[in-house]
Amino acid sequence: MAFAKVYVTLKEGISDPQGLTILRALKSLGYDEVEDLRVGKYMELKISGDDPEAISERVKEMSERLLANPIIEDYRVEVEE
Amino acid sequence: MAFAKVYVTLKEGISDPQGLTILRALKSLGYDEVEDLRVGKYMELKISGDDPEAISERVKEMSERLLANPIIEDYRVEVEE
Amino acid sequence: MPELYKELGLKREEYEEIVRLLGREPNNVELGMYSVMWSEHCSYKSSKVELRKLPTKGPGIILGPGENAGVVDIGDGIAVVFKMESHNHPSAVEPFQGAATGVGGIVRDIFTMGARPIACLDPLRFGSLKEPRTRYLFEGVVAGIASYGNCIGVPTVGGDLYFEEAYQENPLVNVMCVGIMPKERLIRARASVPGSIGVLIGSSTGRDGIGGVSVLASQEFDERSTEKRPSVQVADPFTEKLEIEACLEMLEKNLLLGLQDLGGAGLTCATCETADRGGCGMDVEISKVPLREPDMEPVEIMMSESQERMFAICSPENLDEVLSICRRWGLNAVPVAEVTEGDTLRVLKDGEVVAEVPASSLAKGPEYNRPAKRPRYLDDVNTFDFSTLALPSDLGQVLVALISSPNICSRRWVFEQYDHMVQVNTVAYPGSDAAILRVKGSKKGLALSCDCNGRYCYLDPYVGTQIALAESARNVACSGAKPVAITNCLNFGSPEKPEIFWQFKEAVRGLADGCEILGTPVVGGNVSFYNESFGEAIYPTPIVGMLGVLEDIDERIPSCFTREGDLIALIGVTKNELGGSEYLKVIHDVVAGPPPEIDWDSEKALIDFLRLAAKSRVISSAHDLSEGGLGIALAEACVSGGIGASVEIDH
Amino acid sequence: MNFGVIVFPGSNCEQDCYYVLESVLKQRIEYVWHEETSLKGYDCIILPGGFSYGDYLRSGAIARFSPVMRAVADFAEKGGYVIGICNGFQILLEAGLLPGAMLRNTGLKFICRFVHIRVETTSTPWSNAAYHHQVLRIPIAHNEGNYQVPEDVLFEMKQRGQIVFRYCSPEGSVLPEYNPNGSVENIAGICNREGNILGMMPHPERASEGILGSSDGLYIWKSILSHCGADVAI
Repeated sequence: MAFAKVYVTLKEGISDPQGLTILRALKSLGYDEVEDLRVGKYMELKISGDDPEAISERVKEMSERLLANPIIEDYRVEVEE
Repeated sequence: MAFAKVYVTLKEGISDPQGLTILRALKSLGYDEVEDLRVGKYMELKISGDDPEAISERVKEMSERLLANPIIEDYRVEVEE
Repeated sequence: MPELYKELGLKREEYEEIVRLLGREPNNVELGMYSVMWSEHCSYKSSKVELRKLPTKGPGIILGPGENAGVVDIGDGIAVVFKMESHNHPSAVEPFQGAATGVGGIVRDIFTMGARPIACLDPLRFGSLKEPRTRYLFEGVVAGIASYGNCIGVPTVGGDLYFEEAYQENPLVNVMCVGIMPKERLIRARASVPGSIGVLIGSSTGRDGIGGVSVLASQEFDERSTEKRPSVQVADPFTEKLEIEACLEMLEKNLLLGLQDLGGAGLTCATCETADRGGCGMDVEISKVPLREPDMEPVEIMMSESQERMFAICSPENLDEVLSICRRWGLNAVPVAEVTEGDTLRVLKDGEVVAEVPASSLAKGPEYNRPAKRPRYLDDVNTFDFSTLALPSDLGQVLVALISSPNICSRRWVFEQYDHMVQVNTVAYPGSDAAILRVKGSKKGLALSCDCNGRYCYLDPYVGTQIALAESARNVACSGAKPVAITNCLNFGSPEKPEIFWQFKEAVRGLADGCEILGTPVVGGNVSFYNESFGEAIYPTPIVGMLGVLEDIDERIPSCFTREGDLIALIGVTKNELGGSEYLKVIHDVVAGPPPEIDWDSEKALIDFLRLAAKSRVISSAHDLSEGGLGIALAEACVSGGIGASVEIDH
Repeated sequence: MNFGVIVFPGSNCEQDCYYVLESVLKQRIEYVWHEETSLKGYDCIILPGGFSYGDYLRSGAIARFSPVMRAVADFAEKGGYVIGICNGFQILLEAGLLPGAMLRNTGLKFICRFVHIRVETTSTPWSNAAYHHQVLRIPIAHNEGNYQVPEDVLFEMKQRGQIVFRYCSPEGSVLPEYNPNGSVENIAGICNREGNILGMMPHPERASEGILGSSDGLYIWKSILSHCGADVAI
């Protein structure tokens, strides 16, 4: 059994209205030290199998096909035993 | 300048229709090895300051007050230089 | 740099015209501005000549085509502002964001005239539902429209939806928006007072949608920089909602001299068009433009199509109050331009001129008389021998197959994702022939419908377009309203192909003749060309958006059966016309014409009858026959009314 | 009776509530900007539906920090009447003025249609004009209406009669197939222990006139009006 983590974030240059609104809210709550904030998705997958390399390839494939929208999002995959 | 990462996930036992739907979609695409999938929010913050400890405390405070809803969500904070 | 203009889609003679207008070669920024302002999308260069043949005048018409939207006087001191636009190509790239930004664009065209947006309708066309790609596009587009319309609080109350192989590679996402205002609130998109200030309101400016023009930017075109030029923008309905409220508040307090939204060609279009319409020039200081990315170049700033931005023109005395209202609504607002005498649009960066062109020359692009040639396919598809059709034995099965076919079945899955009730004006919900909205503070009501069967237009563009017009008129008449005026969105393939341009010319001719006869002028609209891939064009799809007016909202009639014991009457003549029918396609998988004829005398008589019958309350409901004919119309009226009917065919 | 309807950036049902209270029920009502810090002079405060702050992060997550929310908490503390409709309900939850939280609808889609809700208790300022288990036909329009609350808190809420409305069949039976969003035990509306704060996902202001398809929403407005001894126009 292995755990894979997928981080999906908006591509650089693509505007992130949600991130901007949360940033402004943090500033209005007094957290002025925050200079930028971007919001993305985080997925935890429980996967049967024990070869981290193979699993990582499969999860990348899943990300390319479904978990991320390649047109506006980047993704990163981490696999743990 | 430091980077903080906040992972917000639904608490155990709280229904996660989004995770369920994505899991079903993955299986319909032939990825049967995936046994469970949960979806959460992933936020990247750019923060001025250079004391990781202090920054981590502040980001935890932000998460407690705004970025996560303690009734239904857990959060985890990571700070990098 | 002479070759550079080709890369920007400009023809040699267009480039030479620019050199003639300026008396010199254009620099990079100027070349970028002309290339986008003279594109088909902004200048209508291939369609202008034909569009002039459409009737645009009429008793209640306050403003026809030419500004952001048409304006119609419906009495009681109320004006209705409405228009339709397309966002086809972006939606094919990213359905959710493409469709969402499409809603944002058309809604801005409405409140930029001073009207509160009160309804949206979404005509959509997709390929076959059997294809996974179609399901992906369909689901994304509907969710995108829902996410935007629901957030800004404008109800999506209607639309139409077809699935045809012809749209497989080129889905159509058109959106119509309707607004109302007190007549005197009308504001024009013009800069007519030298010395007045141009204020840029809303989101910051990024490298969104600058497409081809990016080749002008000096940065070398490496892998890293393609990252910086996103082809898709993320819609921000929250900022748009703030802009609706802030702009309407500024207009109510009479603080603005002019207002224009930023759409295609971004700041360039807003500045040159307002200056041109106002007979003035303008100085634009781009160093003041709030940027989302650091090192943006003048040409990128002037051509950026970042969403949710407005350009307001006010007197210096009112500037402070304009800025404070925007601040109160949480909107960034910065003075970036000053209206000047003359006709010159000057773009400056930190006081240094980076572009200087005649504003009118940018706003009035070239004009072409494209060649047109009747397509050969028309002969093959209109000579089908209907007698060879084997009549199916079980007609019950035929009815079931038709009522569950994608072009006829219930649209509940779609419209239940749309908030179609917000603003508590909707009195006839989606699924009825026309959406009906009450007008608070008046007895009147509005009936709205958009229609077009692309298959009919493919078989005969002239007749097919008239069928679309007649059907939208019948739909509003079926609710008891009088058809008053239309907007439209003309979706076609490439105008540079004579066969396609012939389809366009015939469609516009049909629309012009029909509107003349019906007395429903065209008050505005949109043209979307180049809807084709691998040389295959979509069905010609001239979508008609009809505004009907009910003198008394209580005279409205539903489109479903309501009372037991009511008699059902079929009005109009039934001819043996199966051409282009849904029956032919679904049961026999044949697409052949000719489409049904149009008899305008009986269409007008029917519309007048329906209005009179509604006024004198002698009918309890009325439903228009369209795809699927009588059988489907009866089934729809029963299902939506939750009541049965027995019908004798041989009468 | 004096009503105040709060306007957050992104609210979009405040004008509907204003219209129903003023033109249909002939009551005095004013808009209250979200930066106000005092609610003196009002008898009832409405937190309207909409997408405050674009529903970014979580519905109501940012609006709850608006300056007016401190005033709302004090106002309610002193017994003032507060009704949160749809987004307003989400804001009250995020502010901790009502127990529980909202998740996305199980179908993951925005739902806008008429539903039936059953009056679970008539001993509240918001439901005394209805009869026990009366079925009201009122529309919903939301993306995150899946109400969840910990088991123990739910038990207590039921004990104290804080469950005011549940989604049900047209005949009034509370069944899973009539639950549009996955809310625990079909809950559609709750109140706080004292009963002066109500949160409901359905929109009563969209069902207060026959012309719109139902006037069952009037039961809620009439309840609070009669509870406060105000005259009721219709």
